[in-house]
Amino acid sequence: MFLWIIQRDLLLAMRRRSDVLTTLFFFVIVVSLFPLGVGPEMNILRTMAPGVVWVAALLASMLSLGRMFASDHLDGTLEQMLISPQSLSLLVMGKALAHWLVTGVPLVLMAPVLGIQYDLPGDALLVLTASLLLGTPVLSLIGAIGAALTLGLRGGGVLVSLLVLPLYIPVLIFGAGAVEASAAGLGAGAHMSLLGAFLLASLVLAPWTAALSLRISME
Amino acid sequence: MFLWIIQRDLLLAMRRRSDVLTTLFFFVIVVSLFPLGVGPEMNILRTMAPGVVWVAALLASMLSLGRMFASDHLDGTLEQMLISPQSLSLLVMGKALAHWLVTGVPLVLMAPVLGIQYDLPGDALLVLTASLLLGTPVLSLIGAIGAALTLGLRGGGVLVSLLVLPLYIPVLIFGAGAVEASAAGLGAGAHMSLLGAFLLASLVLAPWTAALSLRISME
Amino acid sequence: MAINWFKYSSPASFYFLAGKMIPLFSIAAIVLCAVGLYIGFFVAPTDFQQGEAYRIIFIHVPAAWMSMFLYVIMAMWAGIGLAFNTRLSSMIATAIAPTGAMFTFLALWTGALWGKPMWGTWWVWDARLTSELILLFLYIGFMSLQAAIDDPRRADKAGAMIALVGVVNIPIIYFSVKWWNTLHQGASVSITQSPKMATTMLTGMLIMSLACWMYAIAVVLIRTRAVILERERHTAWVGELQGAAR
Amino acid sequence: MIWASMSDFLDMGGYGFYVWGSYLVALVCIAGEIILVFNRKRTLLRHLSLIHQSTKQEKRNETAS
Amino acid sequence: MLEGNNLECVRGDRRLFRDVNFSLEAGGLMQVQGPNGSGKTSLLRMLCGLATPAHGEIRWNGAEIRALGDGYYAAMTYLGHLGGVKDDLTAIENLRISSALGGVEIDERKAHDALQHMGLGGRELLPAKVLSQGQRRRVTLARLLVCGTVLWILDEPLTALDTAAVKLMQGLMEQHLEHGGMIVMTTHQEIEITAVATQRLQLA
Amino acid sequence: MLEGNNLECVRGDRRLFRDVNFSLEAGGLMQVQGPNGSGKTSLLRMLCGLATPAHGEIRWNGAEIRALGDGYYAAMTYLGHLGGVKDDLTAIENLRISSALGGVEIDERKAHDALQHMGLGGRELLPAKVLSQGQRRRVTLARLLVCGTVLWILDEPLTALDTAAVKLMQGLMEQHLEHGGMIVMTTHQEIEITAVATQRLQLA
Ligand code: HEM
Ligand SMILES: Nc1ncnc2c1ncn2[C@@H]1O[C@H](COP(=O)(O)OP(=O)(O)OP(=O)(O)O)[C@@H](O)[C@H]1O
Ligand SMILES: Nc1ncnc2c1ncn2[C@@H]1O[C@H](COP(=O)(O)OP(=O)(O)OP(=O)(O)O)[C@@H](O)[C@H]1O
Ligand SMILES: [Mg+2]
Ligand SMILES: [Mg+2]
Repeated sequence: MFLWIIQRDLLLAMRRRSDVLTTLFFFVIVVSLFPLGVGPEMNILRTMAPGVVWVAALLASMLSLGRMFASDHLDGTLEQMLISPQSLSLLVMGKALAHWLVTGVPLVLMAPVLGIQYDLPGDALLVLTASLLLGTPVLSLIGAIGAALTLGLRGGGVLVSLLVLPLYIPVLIFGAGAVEASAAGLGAGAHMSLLGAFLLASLVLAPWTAALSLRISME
Repeated sequence: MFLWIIQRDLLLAMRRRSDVLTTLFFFVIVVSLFPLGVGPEMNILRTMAPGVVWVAALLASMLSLGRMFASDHLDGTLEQMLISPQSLSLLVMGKALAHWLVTGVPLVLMAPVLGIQYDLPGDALLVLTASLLLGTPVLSLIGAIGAALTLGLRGGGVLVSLLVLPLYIPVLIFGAGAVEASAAGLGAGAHMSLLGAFLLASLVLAPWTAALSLRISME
Repeated sequence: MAINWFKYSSPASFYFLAGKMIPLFSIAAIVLCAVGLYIGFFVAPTDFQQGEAYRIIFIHVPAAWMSMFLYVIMAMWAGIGLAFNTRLSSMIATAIAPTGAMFTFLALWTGALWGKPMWGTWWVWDARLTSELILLFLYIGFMSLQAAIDDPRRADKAGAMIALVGVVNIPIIYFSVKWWNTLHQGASVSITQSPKMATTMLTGMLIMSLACWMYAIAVVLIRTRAVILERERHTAWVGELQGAAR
Repeated sequence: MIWASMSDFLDMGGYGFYVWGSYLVALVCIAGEIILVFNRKRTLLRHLSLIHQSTKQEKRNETAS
Repeated sequence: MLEGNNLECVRGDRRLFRDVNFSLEAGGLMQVQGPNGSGKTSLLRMLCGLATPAHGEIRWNGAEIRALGDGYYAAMTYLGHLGGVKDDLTAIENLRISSALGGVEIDERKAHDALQHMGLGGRELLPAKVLSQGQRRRVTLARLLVCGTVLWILDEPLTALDTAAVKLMQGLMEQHLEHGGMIVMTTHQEIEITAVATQRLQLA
Repeated sequence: MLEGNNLECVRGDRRLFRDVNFSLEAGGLMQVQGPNGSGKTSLLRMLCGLATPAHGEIRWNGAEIRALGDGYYAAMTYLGHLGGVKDDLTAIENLRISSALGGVEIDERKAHDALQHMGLGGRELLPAKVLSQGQRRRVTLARLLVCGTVLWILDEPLTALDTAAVKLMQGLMEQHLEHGGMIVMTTHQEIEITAVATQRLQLA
């Protein structure tokens, strides 16, 4: 069933190939906008790089949250999920995972290229990619809660940012912190293990919370 | 009629008071995220400030573009607008103006406060606000074209960014440039007059183009 | 003494109970505030380092403390409302949020006004200040979410979810102090260490904090009464209330 | 008394703007909150009494017809 | 007078119909009939100028509707599958705005009366999202009471309506026809509308 | 056996109904009737557990449905106003996914046959967004052919269907009832369904 949901969401994403691409391009564009706004000095850019890439990843992932449940809600599929004889947490987990596959993974793959644009050294690039790999699933999982809570509320797209961004902040701090620490020659180990802990915690808690929120929203 | 549209859109926004607030807070949050990712050194932050504020304004305005036509499309109001005996360009102009009143104006009012957080000097704050005042209506107007073109395409939210961001870039460059020029002690006059020119041009061209795009999307 | 708690957990009886308690807390708040301000401005000596600017402390610290306490209390009531489906606790949570946000704003504002003369800048991005800002966002998120939902039952439950999830965030941000070089004063009031500041200053600050507590309780009670009336307007007892008011 | 004069008090050793700026805004916020919360209750009560009257009216009509 | 000459509709790789001809005079009713997917909605959208026929032309009082533009739109009201009802606005606001869009500005009083007539008395101030399906439909249909146009194009106006409302609509349409109006409509339900001239257009 | 005891429904500040009692045995059909806005949809959503009654309880084979949870859901199929049809997926994909959600995984062949039976032959591979209203509805209804559940809860299943499809549905429902199924449905259209026991629940 879990697999069915993932498969279905991926199928939908494939039917709209542009979806995957556009999240990615959004990420790329945001990262590339900053040098335009800030100016071309390499030193400043290099200091900014981890923060900018992480903020862009966060925004890109957040912006696609709306799609996680909204369309299922509008056409009545979500009702069917609630009365389906399957575990709702599992369904939600499937949807979050599909969301990550569609939005998170491309970002992770793209990040090194963007890092190079900002002249990051090699191992910082590695740490950047690794931190994104650990961090983006957390974003999708936490995002599922926000998306579930704002379901059917109009202006939900922006409301969800309001709810979810404060929760994303730790991920951002430790994600960008890991890269900075490694660039500064300190190990990134502590940051990375914290990110891992976040991932585990959100894997356990978020689907359950999001399922509860969904039930609340659909009452 | 023009007034009717504005009034209606404002009414809808008021019915959802949170809409206005959430765009604003999105702006605030994005601006506040960067120091978290980049680190707290004031010198770096001060250099980044104009770019960051402008990019955030751009994103905030862009993200609320989806609302401009989408809900009217879903419930069939847009069809009615197309077959209304009113000039469609005027209708579109009304909608863009309402969008600016709801999303742009609050940003302009908030920008000085955020500038202070980044420790910008007084006259740079003034220029920042003025540049936003000239620039944000351009964003709404250009955005209307993008929103019209992506209407009904799913993943439109991200697709619209893709179409619209490249057009936003000149506004971003000259907007942020104005602040930097004034901070560097050069006058911001040249940048400002260019922004003004953008505004005039988009006032004339954008509603017409957006109306045409709407007709194309609804065919 | 056996108090029948269930009696007071019904909105109707709480409405009347709160009506009786509000004057007490209001008076206490006014008196304490007057005493606190008197000590703060007329008894406490000038600080040898900061000059008179330090007098902001009498509003800044109470506001900062209240902002944090109120969030936790709000989340607690919301959580109780979610778990046991008690309407009253959810209503109290709803009523706390605006006051909490107000204190958070005050802490930020007074801190900024203090920072300018002391640090030479309105704002720095250090852990304490940033976490306070995020706290404001959490409050606003809670309130906007509730405002966006029309059905009060759903609003209560959804608000509770976000308030509880937000609590998780607070300690995390709080401990990120380690990763930041901080300008802000650390805790100078603690039980284990002897107070570092003049006793008069400390008394003034504590009395002002108490005044803020009383004020917060009074306002929250008033707002809870309003919320109760809004939610229960179709019930018989509100109707009777109106009949009596005629 | 630690203040020599009223103007001395208001000046706050040169920090008057900051100190009074803080307390003034605090005052405004608290006063604003109090006004808002009472307003909320007053409009609500007015609303309720309207509802009450109209339901009484309906009941009277029902019994009359 | 509304005329269609040799209309042809192609959707995707399917030709839905061809050589459709009709002409509708004042007081005339045209019922477009046919099974699901036969192209009724497609035809109606063409008549509104929302879609272009693959072939043929549509004339209003002798002139091509595309060329007429706003002049045609001011004489026509189209109610499609989608109601154009905004979830967040009240029934009154919805009605006032949708008729303003159609070129007729009405005041609160008039909107109120129209809704009352449609059986929504007491629900005028509810946001549309809490209304039932049938009530939403009634809000949409209330526009017909205030629009003052000659030509009505109605795509399954009776869905979700209860029998009382169907009767109401029937009366409304008959009255419109009596006053020299024209109606093009589709429906899968049985409905008898007396008109000067009723024609049935059967799509395969 | 499905039972409702003293059900009461409150929406906003309006009480829609109270003291609704019924019990539905195998082979039984319950038609919920009433004018627009009388609470039919609200009642049906309660029976699915999607809304909570203000008062009273709903029992399935003697146990509260809330307590039963998935056990109940596995025995029930609900088709509401909204079809749950995804615009971007083809008819086949839509059917396969929606029935998988309902707990029954079917293969391509079976989905194909069901759609064929619903009169969508040749349209199985079109994305749902180009289908007509009636065709979309048929995609939704096709689930009934493959779900294999005992209790069907259908909210206005006949909207947008043409007469042929209405007849088809009628046959389908009669067959289901014959095999000991149960149906709760609402409709504003006239439809005669022969069943062992038909009851009509009239909401004010
Ligand atoms: C916008 C800026 C500021 C914010 C958001 C802020 C926030 C806070 C918070 C949340 C607390 C309570 C924390 C605790 O109890 O440990 C606090 C306490 C305090 N703040 Fe600030 N503050 C700001 C600026 C300042 C400035 C500029 C000063 C003085 C130079 C200052 C001095 C203090 C002191 C002395 C305490 C009491 C600490 C204690 O005794 O525990 N704050 N502030
Ligand atoms: N791209 C396409 N490819 C193939 N067929 C298409 C395409 N687009 C639309 N169609 C077909 O065109 C028809 C559209 O019909 P339309 O919506 O006009 O039907 P209708 O007569 O209004 O039906 P209903 O009674 O169900 O509302 C459908 O049969 C649909 O399958
Ligand atoms: N918040 C609210 N305040 C007042 N009335 C409400 C509220 N929410 C729903 N209602 C009313 O509850 C009823 C909902 O009815 P429901 O959708 O169950 O009707 P229905 O019998 O399915 O009607 P239809 O035949 O039109 O589909 C409507 O009359 C609606 O006006
Ligand atoms: Mg049709
Ligand atoms: Mg219904």
